[in-house]
Amino acid sequence: MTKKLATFGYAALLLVLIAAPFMGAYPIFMMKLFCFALFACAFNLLFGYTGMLSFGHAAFFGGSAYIAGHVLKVWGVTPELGLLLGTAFGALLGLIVGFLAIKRQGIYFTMITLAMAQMLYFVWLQAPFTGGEDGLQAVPRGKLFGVLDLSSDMTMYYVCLAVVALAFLFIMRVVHSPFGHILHSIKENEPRATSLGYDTNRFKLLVFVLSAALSGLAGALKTLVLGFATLSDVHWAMSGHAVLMTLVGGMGTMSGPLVGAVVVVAIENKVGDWGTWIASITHIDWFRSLGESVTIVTGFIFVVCVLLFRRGIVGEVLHLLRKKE
Amino acid sequence: MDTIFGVPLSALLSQLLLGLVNGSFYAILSLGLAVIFGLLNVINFAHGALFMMGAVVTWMAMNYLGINYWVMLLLAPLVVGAFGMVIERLFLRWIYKLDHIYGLLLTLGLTLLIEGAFRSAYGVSGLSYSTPTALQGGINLGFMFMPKYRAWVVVASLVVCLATWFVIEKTRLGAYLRAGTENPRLVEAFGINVPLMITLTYGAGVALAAFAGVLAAPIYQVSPLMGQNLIITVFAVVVIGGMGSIMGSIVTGLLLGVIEGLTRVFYPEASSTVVFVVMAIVLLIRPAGLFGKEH
Amino acid sequence: QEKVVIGFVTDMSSLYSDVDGKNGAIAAQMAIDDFGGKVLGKPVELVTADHQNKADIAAAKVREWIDTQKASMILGGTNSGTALASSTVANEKGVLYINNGAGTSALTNEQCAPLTIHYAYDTVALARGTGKAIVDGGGKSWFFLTADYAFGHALEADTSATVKAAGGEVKGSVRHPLNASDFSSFLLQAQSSKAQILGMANAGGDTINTIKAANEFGITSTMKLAGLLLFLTDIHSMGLQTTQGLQFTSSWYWDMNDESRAWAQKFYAKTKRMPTSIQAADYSVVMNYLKAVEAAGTTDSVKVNEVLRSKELKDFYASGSIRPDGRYAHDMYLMEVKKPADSKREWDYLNVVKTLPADEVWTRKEETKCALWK
Amino acid sequence: MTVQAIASSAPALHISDLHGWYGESHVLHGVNLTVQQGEVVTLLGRNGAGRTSILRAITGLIGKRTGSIQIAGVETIGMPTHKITRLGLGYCPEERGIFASLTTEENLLLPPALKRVGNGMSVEDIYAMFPNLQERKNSPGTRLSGGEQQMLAVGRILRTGANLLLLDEISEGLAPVIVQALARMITTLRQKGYTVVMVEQNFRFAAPLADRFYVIEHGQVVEHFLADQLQEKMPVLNELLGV
Amino acid sequence: MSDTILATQDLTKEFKGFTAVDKVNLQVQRGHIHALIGPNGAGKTTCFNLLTKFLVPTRGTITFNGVDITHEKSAQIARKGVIRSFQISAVFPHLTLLENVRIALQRQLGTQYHFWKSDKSLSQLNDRALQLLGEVGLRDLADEVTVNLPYGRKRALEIATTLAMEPELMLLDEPTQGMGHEDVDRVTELIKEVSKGRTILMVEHNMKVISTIADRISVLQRGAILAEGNYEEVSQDPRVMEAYMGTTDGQLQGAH
Ligand SMILES: Nc1ncnc2c1ncn2[C@@H]1O[C@H](COP(=O)(O)OP(=O)(O)OP(=O)(O)O)[C@@H](O)[C@H]1O
Ligand SMILES: Nc1ncnc2c1ncn2[C@@H]1O[C@H](COP(=O)(O)OP(=O)(O)OP(=O)(O)O)[C@@H](O)[C@H]1O
Ligand SMILES: [Mg+2]
Ligand SMILES: [Mg+2]
Repeated sequence: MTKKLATFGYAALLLVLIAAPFMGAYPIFMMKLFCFALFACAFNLLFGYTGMLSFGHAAFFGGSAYIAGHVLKVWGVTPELGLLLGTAFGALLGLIVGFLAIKRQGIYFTMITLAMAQMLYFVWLQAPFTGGEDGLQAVPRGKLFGVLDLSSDMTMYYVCLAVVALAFLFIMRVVHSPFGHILHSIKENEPRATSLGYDTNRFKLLVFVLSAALSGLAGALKTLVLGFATLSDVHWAMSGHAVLMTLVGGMGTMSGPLVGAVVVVAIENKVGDWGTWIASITHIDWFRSLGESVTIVTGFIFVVCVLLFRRGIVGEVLHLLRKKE
Repeated sequence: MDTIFGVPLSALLSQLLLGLVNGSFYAILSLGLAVIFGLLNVINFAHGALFMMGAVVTWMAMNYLGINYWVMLLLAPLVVGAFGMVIERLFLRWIYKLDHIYGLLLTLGLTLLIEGAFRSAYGVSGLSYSTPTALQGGINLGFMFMPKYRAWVVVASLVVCLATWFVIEKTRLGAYLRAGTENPRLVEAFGINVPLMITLTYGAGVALAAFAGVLAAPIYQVSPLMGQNLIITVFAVVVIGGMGSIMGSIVTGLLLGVIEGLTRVFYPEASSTVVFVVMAIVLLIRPAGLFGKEH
Repeated sequence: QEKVVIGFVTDMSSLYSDVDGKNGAIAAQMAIDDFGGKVLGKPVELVTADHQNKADIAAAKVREWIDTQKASMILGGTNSGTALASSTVANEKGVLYINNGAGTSALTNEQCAPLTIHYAYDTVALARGTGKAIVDGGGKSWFFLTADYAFGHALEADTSATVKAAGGEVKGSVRHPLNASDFSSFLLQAQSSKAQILGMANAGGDTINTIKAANEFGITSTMKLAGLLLFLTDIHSMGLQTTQGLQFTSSWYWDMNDESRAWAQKFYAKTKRMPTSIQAADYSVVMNYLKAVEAAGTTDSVKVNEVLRSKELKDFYASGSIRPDGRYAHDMYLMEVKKPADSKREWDYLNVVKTLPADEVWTRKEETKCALWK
Repeated sequence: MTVQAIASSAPALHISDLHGWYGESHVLHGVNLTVQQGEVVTLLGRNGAGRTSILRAITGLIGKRTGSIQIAGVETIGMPTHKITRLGLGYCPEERGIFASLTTEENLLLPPALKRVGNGMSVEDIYAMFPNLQERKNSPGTRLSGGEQQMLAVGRILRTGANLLLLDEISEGLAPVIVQALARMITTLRQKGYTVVMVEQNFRFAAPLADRFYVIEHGQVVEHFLADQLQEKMPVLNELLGV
Repeated sequence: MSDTILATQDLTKEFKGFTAVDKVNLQVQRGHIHALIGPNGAGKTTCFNLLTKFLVPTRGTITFNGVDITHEKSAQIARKGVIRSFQISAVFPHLTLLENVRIALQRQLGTQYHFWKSDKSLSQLNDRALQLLGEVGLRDLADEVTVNLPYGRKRALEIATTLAMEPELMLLDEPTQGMGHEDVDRVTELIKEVSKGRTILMVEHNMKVISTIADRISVLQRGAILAEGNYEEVSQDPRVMEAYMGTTDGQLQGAH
């Protein structure tokens, strides 16, 4: 029943997104949204479905963003190849980081991922080709398969949409696969899973790599769309973003991260405008400074989410629906 | 003059001492983290922010009230500690039953709030706090010029660390803490006021951070962001040491400070990453951490 | 009814917010008000945004302003990454982009663009200005303390080139990680080099902490510190006690002449702080832009751009002309921090040691990689 | 007024209309029971009947509780756990709750002596009763075997001088010899005037010890009888518990 | 002895300065229900931990079906068909009973790593899962979520899950602990049921259970084997009485 509803919902969403550009939505802004949504979903695959909180996903997102940028700009490879390499790089990095991180559980896992990401941050910072604070700029979009010119935002938009949609389906499949079921059982009761003869670490590692690879794809796609990769992509705050998006949207739910991404990206870009707006109606001048206080706002959201609605937006909605039944 | 790998021995010694200074900051901070994590099951992301608060409060006291360093050495931890207790009562209270990660996320949120607040109040280029007159100047150790103040930092933090260790490992109160760590409800059922104990413990852990902050004020520019980068390194330290043992956090803290110091001589390029590299290595050969016990 | 929109995107909340930030916006607004609030009969509106040092946000804002609000000029603030990204977008959309806060010379070099003007300063100028002036002043032997990433490397490279050219020698350098709060170990290495000058090829908090440690370890008694990227606010936050005698290059200082003082006072009245060189530049940019619009009789970026580049600019901030590569070539100044005793009032921090003529400090035609200037 | 003052008059434990919740789920539905000073009372019942919950409710460890629980005449329904305990309570939980980070001996010495009430057994007495513990006294608490942990859990509360003991399934997982030792212990405690509330599956262990029995079913008292009524009640028990 | 399924030679475990298991030579016959009893702290659980490699033996060897498994990992041993159940009941609380059992069955498909396959491929296991649930009398609860089950049923479910692993040898540590009488009886019955065609090694303090179903009993004391034999022999052995059962009516006293 709810399953049907969901499939219907997604179909509708897809149609809307296909129509969006004609309804005056901003292709670039939408594409940026897609990238972050994908990033959040990838993160959620790990966090939401195995309960492992990684605080280092910026390493995969940003790392692949750089790599993709480099191969597109310097090697001049075609976009699809750029995305592929980006993804592959994410996976590779995931393998290394994951291998270390899964040696510890719970909070330690989180701290390890955070630390590893921080280390990689310095690596990127010092690496010559990332251009330090300048970032890797003016990355060309090139021609898809050497034929389809992506320089037009419209074309890019639909390619981007397609990629993200496919990735989303893939995640869905992973969650509802034999593998996914074992993951679930590990989340429920790891020692028991072990005693049933499952080498739980391998499962954790595999899902970690998958999540990293998809984050990598998101990062690479972002570079392709926006044309640059900068330090903020690999900074730990970016990992925090992934967490926030998932938390706000609702962890462990399929569509949660999508919603979360919309909310968070919107806040990041619009909070200033809202501030001025609120100020103009409430005549409380403090709100004008909201634009300079994005961190404060973000912090506030974190606190509220954790204390008041842990299920996240989608989670709460589902919860209400269930209660009705 | 004799050298090691082309580095003069004197230089080496001085770097060792300097490493010890940073080490003692790592030590106090990771110690505080460990104490808090023990009883509250919360990884206190806000630790860096509270460290910063310690420093800023010290600066404010000096500039607005003319209260001097030595007083603040006591007062700042109290003030910030009290602030911590308020946080505990208002926020952390509600999430103990939940998974650890919520503690992390909540305190991360608080961190952003605190840092944001101070930033809008004082900007980012920071405030400068001058070394207390008694500790200005330095001692010439022959091979180097050691500022009195840095020496003081090492001594002060060592004393505080050892005191903390003693309380937790050797006193009855410590026993309650350790027991409460595992099963607070039951300890309460033995007639001990656990909620109070928890609040005080968080206060104490925070006070440690603040104390470090006061020590840091004269050395580093007092700025809203001073805690941000430190905390992640301290996390790595905690992973390396394993929060199981108090002495562990202390030793690990100092050790890594020294290691970092040496890297700055032999291979400065890596001095930012060395702590994390060490962490990776430790994870490979001793996953539970140097002093941790896996269960 | 129709209006002329100027977009101002800079860092208002993090690392560089003191140098430019909110007060930069105020300066820009002052220009609009002084100009009369209207140009070509249309009201002028300033829209501002905080990009939090994130290139994607900066780019997004610029794009949004141009598309939805028909912004006719974008004024870009601190942080190179955001500047380059914004520049690309603005040019792609055919809108004039003028940057003050960013240090990167790439804006007028590898990545120069027809509609992009780099107004206040860049790392090359700082490096050359400081390097040459100090060597001329007798500071022959240098040691570099370099932030270990592209920006620091560039500063070090440019400076040491100038130093050598001017007949000085470089005794060595040590690289420190970004935000390495503790600089003592690096400083000891610097000290053992026995050089006269310590060139600080870093910025912001790193420079500040370097200077503090240098004092603590008595380095300042044996070496003279040269800041390669310093702003008034840094001096303000450290105080004269620790910074006295420090030398660095700046494009402007509020206490240079009557005009600058006059304007600075107006700014101070609004913000309770003296303006930084960048904030002054923000005013200057907007003022000159509006004049150009009037002259061109249109807000069309291409035409306004031509007008701007065609004539000599001159105001309280600087005088000079905009070159084909987009660089506003004006004089720079070598500053020295006063002794506490010599400071008469609040914010009275600097002496102008020396004027660095425009044709010496900026990238030269023969060096440029900018296609527009061949 | 001091506890002792009332202690003489009031029953050791008086519960009326006690309701209890774990989060959402309502598990105690109006329990009424009374235990006089120096009595040994046993709560019988199926798994999940709510016996442990009753004990947890008395100590205030359960999520939410309403009704009235008087200990030696003092109303405790609104009190925090630690205050309740100080009225002279000793609780031995079903899951034993031995502390891993403390040695066996530290575990034994952990609960502070309850000043207001009489003084308890000495460590020597306890070691005498459970020799295993003495043998393993320096090894970490959870390194003990299941049974040893059970002994430790019981021994621990005998030290504090608590005079109202709540014992949950203390014969679980113990070798018959030890079970017999425990039986003897409880008899001695009774003679010393302790009040004991036991939850037991092991009917044959409980039967000869208790003065009175309550049978719990679905979070309520469904049967209540004296030791000497045991025989005539057997059929009822049979159908209630399948003894 | 061909029909010895599990044998240990001088199996020993020392914890710093303390020998928990001391030169144990255990012989378990195929098809038996073999009980391991003994005073608290005798080393029974430790023995289990050694056999399943949750602990590493200090000395001695373990042979299963004539193969030396002393140096294999727990997961490998589990795959070989030596499955243990825990002193605490272990289930996946938020999965349905069916899913609980299916997780265990899934390994046989060998698709546990296939993240690209649809989970429809798992429905083929449902019949077997239901059948197993049937064996422990939980068939009609198949779609319930596990948390809400009463204790005894959880135990039963756990046993069903264990069965799903096609164990040749099942290790049960105090399977009836903390159970009410009906539950005890049900589980005892259950064990008897499932022992058909399997071998069971169990630790139990409940003499009633032991006396009804154990084919052979080994008594551990202080880590060493004190006596072996069937219930009659063992329960008459004075040393066993003295060390474990206590007074002659001990079995009753201890038992339910
Ligand atoms: N922590 C808990 N959260 C939710 N429900 C619980 C919790 N503990 C017990 N319950 C439920 O409360 C009811 C009573 O449980 P309780 O443990 O009091 O029964 P009991 O008589 O002690 O049975 P047992 O012999 O299993 O100990 C049971 O239905 C149980 O499922
Ligand atoms: N990890 C360990 N470290 C130190 N000693 C241990 C450890 N595990 C068990 N022991 C000791 O080894 C002895 C045997 O423990 P074990 O759990 O095997 O006993 P058991 O036979 O299962 O007893 P019970 O019937 O009470 O469960 C006990 O004295 C226990 O204290
Ligand atoms: Mg119970
Ligand atoms: Mg056992």
